[in-house]
Amino acid sequence: MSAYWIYFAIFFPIFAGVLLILAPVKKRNTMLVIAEAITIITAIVAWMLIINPPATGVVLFKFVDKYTISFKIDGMSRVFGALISSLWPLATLYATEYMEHEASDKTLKEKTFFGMYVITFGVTMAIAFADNLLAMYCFYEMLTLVTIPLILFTLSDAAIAATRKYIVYSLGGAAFAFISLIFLMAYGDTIQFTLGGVIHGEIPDGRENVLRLVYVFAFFGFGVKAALWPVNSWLPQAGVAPTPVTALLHAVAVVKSGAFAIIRLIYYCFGTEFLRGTWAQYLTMGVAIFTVVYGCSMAVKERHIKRRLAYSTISNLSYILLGATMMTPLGMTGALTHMVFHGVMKIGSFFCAGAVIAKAHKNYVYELEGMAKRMPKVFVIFTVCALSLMGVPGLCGFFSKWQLAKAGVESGMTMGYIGVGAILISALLTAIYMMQMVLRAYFPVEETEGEKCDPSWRMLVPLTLFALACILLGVFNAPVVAFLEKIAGGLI
Amino acid sequence: MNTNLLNNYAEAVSMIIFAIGFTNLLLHKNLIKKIIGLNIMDTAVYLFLALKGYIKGHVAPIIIDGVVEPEAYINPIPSGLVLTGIVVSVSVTALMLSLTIRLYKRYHTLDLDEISLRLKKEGL
Amino acid sequence: MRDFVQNFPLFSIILCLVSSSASSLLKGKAAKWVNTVLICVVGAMSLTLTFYCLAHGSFTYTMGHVPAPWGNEVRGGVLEGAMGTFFCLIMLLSMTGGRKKLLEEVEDTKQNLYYILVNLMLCSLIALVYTNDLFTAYVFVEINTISACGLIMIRQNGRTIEAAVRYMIMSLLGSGLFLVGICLLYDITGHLLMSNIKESVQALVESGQYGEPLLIAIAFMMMGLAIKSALFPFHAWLPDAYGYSTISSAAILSSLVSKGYIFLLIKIIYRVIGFEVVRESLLLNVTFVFAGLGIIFGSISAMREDDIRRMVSFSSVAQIGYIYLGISLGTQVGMVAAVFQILSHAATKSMLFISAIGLTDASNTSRKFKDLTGSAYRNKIAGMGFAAGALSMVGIPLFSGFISKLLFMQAAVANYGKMLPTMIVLAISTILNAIYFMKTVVRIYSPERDLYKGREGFKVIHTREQIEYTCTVILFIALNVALGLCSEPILELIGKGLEMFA
Amino acid sequence: MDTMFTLYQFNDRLALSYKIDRISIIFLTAAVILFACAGVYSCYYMKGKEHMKRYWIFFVGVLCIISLMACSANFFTFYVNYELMTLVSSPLVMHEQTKEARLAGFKYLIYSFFGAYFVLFGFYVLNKYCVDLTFTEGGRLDMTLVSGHEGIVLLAVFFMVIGFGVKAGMWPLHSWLTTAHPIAVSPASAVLSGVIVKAGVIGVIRAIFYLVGADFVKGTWVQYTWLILILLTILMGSTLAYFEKELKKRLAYSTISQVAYILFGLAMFNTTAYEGALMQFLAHAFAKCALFMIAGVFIILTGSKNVESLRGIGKKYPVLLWMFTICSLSMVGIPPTGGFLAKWYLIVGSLDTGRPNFDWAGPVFLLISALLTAGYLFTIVMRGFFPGEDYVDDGREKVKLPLTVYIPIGVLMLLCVLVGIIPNLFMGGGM
Repeated sequence: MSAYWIYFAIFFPIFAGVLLILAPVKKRNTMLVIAEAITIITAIVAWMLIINPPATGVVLFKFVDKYTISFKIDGMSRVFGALISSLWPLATLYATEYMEHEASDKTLKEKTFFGMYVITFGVTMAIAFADNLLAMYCFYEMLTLVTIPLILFTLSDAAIAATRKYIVYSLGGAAFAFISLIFLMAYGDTIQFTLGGVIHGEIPDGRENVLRLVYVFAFFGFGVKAALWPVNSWLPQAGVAPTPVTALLHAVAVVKSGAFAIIRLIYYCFGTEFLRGTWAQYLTMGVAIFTVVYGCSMAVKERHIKRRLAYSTISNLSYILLGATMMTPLGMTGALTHMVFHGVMKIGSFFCAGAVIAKAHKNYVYELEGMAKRMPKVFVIFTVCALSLMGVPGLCGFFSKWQLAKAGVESGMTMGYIGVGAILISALLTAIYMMQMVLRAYFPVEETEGEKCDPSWRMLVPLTLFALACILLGVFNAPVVAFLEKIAGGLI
Repeated sequence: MNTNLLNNYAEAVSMIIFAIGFTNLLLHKNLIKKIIGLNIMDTAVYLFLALKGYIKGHVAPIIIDGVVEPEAYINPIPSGLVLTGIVVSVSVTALMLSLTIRLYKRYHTLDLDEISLRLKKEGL
Repeated sequence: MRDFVQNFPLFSIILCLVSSSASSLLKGKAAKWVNTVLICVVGAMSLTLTFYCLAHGSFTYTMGHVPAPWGNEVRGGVLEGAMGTFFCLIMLLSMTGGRKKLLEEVEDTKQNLYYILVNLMLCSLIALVYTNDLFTAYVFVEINTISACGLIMIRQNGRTIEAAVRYMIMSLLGSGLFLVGICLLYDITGHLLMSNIKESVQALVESGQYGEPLLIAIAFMMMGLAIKSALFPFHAWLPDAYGYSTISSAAILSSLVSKGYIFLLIKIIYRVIGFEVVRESLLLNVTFVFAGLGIIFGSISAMREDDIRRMVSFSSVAQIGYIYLGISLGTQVGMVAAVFQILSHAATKSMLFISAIGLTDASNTSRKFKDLTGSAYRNKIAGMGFAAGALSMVGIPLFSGFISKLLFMQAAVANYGKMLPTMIVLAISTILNAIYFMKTVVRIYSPERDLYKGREGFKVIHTREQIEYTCTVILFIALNVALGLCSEPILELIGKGLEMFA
Repeated sequence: MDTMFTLYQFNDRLALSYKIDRISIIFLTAAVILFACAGVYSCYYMKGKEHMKRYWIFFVGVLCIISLMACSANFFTFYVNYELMTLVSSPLVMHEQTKEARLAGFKYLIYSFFGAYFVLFGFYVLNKYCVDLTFTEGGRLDMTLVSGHEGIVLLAVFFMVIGFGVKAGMWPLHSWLTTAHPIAVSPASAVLSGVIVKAGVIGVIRAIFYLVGADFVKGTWVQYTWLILILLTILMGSTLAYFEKELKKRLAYSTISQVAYILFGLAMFNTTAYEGALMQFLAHAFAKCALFMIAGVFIILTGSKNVESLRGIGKKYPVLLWMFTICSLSMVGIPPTGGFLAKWYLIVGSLDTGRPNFDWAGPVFLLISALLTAGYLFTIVMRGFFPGEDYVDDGREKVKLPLTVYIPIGVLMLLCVLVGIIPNLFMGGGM
């Protein structure tokens, strides 16, 4: 495929989204069909690009000096791009039904919502396809901005507070990440993403440690989006947004771009050679390990369903970071595997929670009592996702944990073993907080009354697909992992 | 060092005067005293400038008795600068005074802090 | 025989002076037109000059027939021309954007006075940009002070007069110090023309004579200009002066006046003392500390404000800190960053002021945040302008703020000693900026409370009611984005200009 | 017998494959018999309860998964089925849907997962150091890889022991057992105690004897620590059972101590003790299953869970109490029951090992525990038959019990004895 199609995959949704917001579409259904069509078209183009990636990149525009905003599709891009472009159309479909419940003064606000939703798609694709750190940074900031209206959607006081926090955390984090960009400009051969890193030249005495410090800054900077402790508190708070946002953006797109950026940073910018075995690695790894446990513990404490899942996301994102900080190809494979698998599992469980919120108006864990009887289909899917998250063997969650643990054990570091331990502790805590919900739904103390309220096909189709994906990705994990291994090995 | 100071006692004096003016302008609350401080400060600078132009034993650069050697005259440029400076200082002082009058008419006090306090109370 | 273009600096200055005298005879409306035309003409002349210098290099222009080292000189170069053009552009936009407010806030009989002051202000700015003579610079600094004071107090209420007095006092302290600095330099070198002083200074440095007086002279001049351009901790006058004056004044003061002084400082550093000499004196370390503190404290003060105009004013303190930070890095790259930041901040801050007034207008002229809730829906274009300005301040790519942040960081990397502090300060400041600017943006885009619906003063202002204002804001946004996207030619220009300085 | 059937290959290391060996047969025998008996018994016990469809689905489901687990040919397969067994058996615990039942079920799940994740840690580590994961007598450790990393491998083994120990009720992670067993419906408690708890034991056997290799663990700190834990468990289980007033809870504590016998046999790493352990495995399975069933009947008949209310029960239901007595004999270890033979081998094997301290400590603990067992089981029998002078009948009518009670319990009782008389029938001729 011609490289220029990359522009299409990025800018078509952006412009189409802007047009959708501005266009005088009166009927709700027309608007929904248009939004869905945009995402599907983009997804198709993106998939075509991913399957058949163009060999060359494209340069959008020159910034200063030799620094450009350019796009190119490499292995990492393909993984993240594929994840994003598979989930987005489904999430949009789900949103068409969900938003009936959210929007009070209907079409106008909803149009903005879907417009922004589509735009975010384009921006995330740009992050996936970015060819250098500068381009990624630019679209990373854009991502913060375009998602603001989505979190702000309900315009309640809680939403405003959440948005503020989100903005400050994200922009602040980016500011620290920015430092690394500058240093790579100064000390790297290039800022183009290159597997193995770009720091090869002579580094003046004593400045290696400064450079490592800068890496730590950037790790925490990008870590904001990946909800790393201690900068995670925006994520649970952002749960006030409508579920399609929380599910897609705060479980996959936005937070995974943080993790994606960190993988890019470690493996494609600073390079594992430069960082492995230094204090910088141990520090970042330690924080990731702590976050794994911390997120889960908070999730157990939390009673609000969406916030609980958000904390669970925090912990799971740090699995990815843990894999990334192992700084071995195996670690990267583990990180990528979990990135993909967790995306599917978590969006599935979020969407189930969303269905419960939208259809039965239940927001807290203790309200789930006996819900399985009222929404049997939703809860079957929720159970599958929950089991997968816990890492029940056979489902996909087990295999991503397997890859991570393998990487941890193979690395031979004490920290690696501690990481494996943390993953298992977190798995136990996951079992606690997920099973608590499942058990409440299936084994109520008192039989609750209430008519059945399973959602319609627009919600059920995405949900079913996610549940199937949990199972199929588990069963057929070998080819996926093999593909990711090749990426980590630099073969793709 | 000491000899330097003694030799240039006039410059030292002008600097001391400058400092007095400066502190007045900076620290006094009363507006009129501030303006006085301003003038003291400016005057000190002019004194300094004039000193720079003055050369002992020489006279003003006006040709009298057909003497044309430059050695006989003092440097005229600083005097010109002093004149310019005075003009500037006069206009600035005038502006300050007019402002002070306005404030006094409004608040019947010359204390700047007091005025600020009143303004806060007005809530403007 | 010199080219005709070389007369332009002098023409601009004289034209300004003439038109300001003439305006005193005119009525408000006529004065407005005179002012507009004047700004355009001066801007056009500066632009021509820029291109001329790009082609032919810089020149000095002797006034009358007195040659150096006695006569008075004007110097034209790329950077001067560009600055002149830019100042005119910003001033024009600030004037058009604040016009409506001006009519409301200034008495009819005093309208023409306002234009006189603006003309004078332009005159002094242009003179500061072009002059090659230190004492002339001093005189125009004073003219600048006086006209700025007038601009502040033209809206006559207690606050503005008090602000004007405070401004005046601080300014006078600054100019006093500046003057002493000049005198000391004159004492040591015997010259007032920049290029001549530089030669003598270099000779002195080589011979090692008069080291201490030289240092003191530089320190006095820097301190004077720092006070005048409101570097922390001399910023106490700033929030009142910017926060309560009429909006055009605030925009001009914040984006041009302080920048004029800073430009003069850069000029002195390059053309009077010599960059090397300044770098070797450790004065830059002092300004570095104050700049860093200014960035942090400015932002923190801004965070604590609940008044939108004062918040924007305090943000100026931080931004001035940025510029001084760039200068203090003591590298060529840092200087380029500082100059770019002058442009970027001028464009952004005036836009923020102009947009803020649109928002307050739609909120019963209240400047408190709680009344501003949802104001971006009542005045859409102002909301857009404020949002764009805020994003630029935070340093989002596409906007000019990003480029200046990029440049500062790059400059910091080049200076190993100051690298980490600079970066950390910048990063923290970005976070603080994000906190208070984005908080405001979220606030103005939050829903309207039913409380305010239909209440007097909380009205929707449509675009067609304010065409001039709308155009201004759109131009501002365009200017900002242009600075952000097409930074390369501008940076080249700055680089060339700085080379010509040396 | 040796052919391996691979169901699905997940990746190069992980495959679902099945094979039948001696352990499989022993475990399968116990499981099938117990489930059959419990199934028949359910027809009596579960009459008139709600959610019967769910009950049967999960009851059969557990059996299927346990059978698959028994036949696992590699560790991954075993682990998959082990986890699934936990998940599928939890609805049986929570069947009553009371608050306590749900809490107990939750506790059961969490403890089990806790154990499972301990196992998983060991699994992760051993995956690196094993040639492959297929169960082979003598272990699959790749000694060239292990050399120099013995510490971590031993730690992994220890974690596995602890992890499987949770399921087997080993101290200190036993407390789910005494919560879940009493609260589950009686047929469920019967299979829980008889089979599911034993899954932990099977896990230990598979991990230590078939994956790591007994030689690697023998004589290391892992063995000693493990033995100490087991001896503590034995003593603690019996003592607590002795003081426990609630019948099913008393039986649950008894399970803790009895299963620890099996572990003790394994931990001695001695052939005789190993055989003893396997025999105890069967003997306890049959006896405890029958005891739980009888307890269920008692609870229905007296309407109370307390041991006190069993006074005089032998007057009305002598057959039932006799069955209880015979099963108790096996528990205590009195000939000719299987329990006696098992304990005999355990003690002989333990004395054979010559491990300092442990060779005599084990038998001593076993004997003390046997005394306590006699104490807590025979008091029930005594009180049942000889209620004492002050006994007043509670006035309940004597109910005629259906055959669905007598047949399964009777079969199990017979098996208890048969294990003692013709052990070779069950032990696959290993003696």
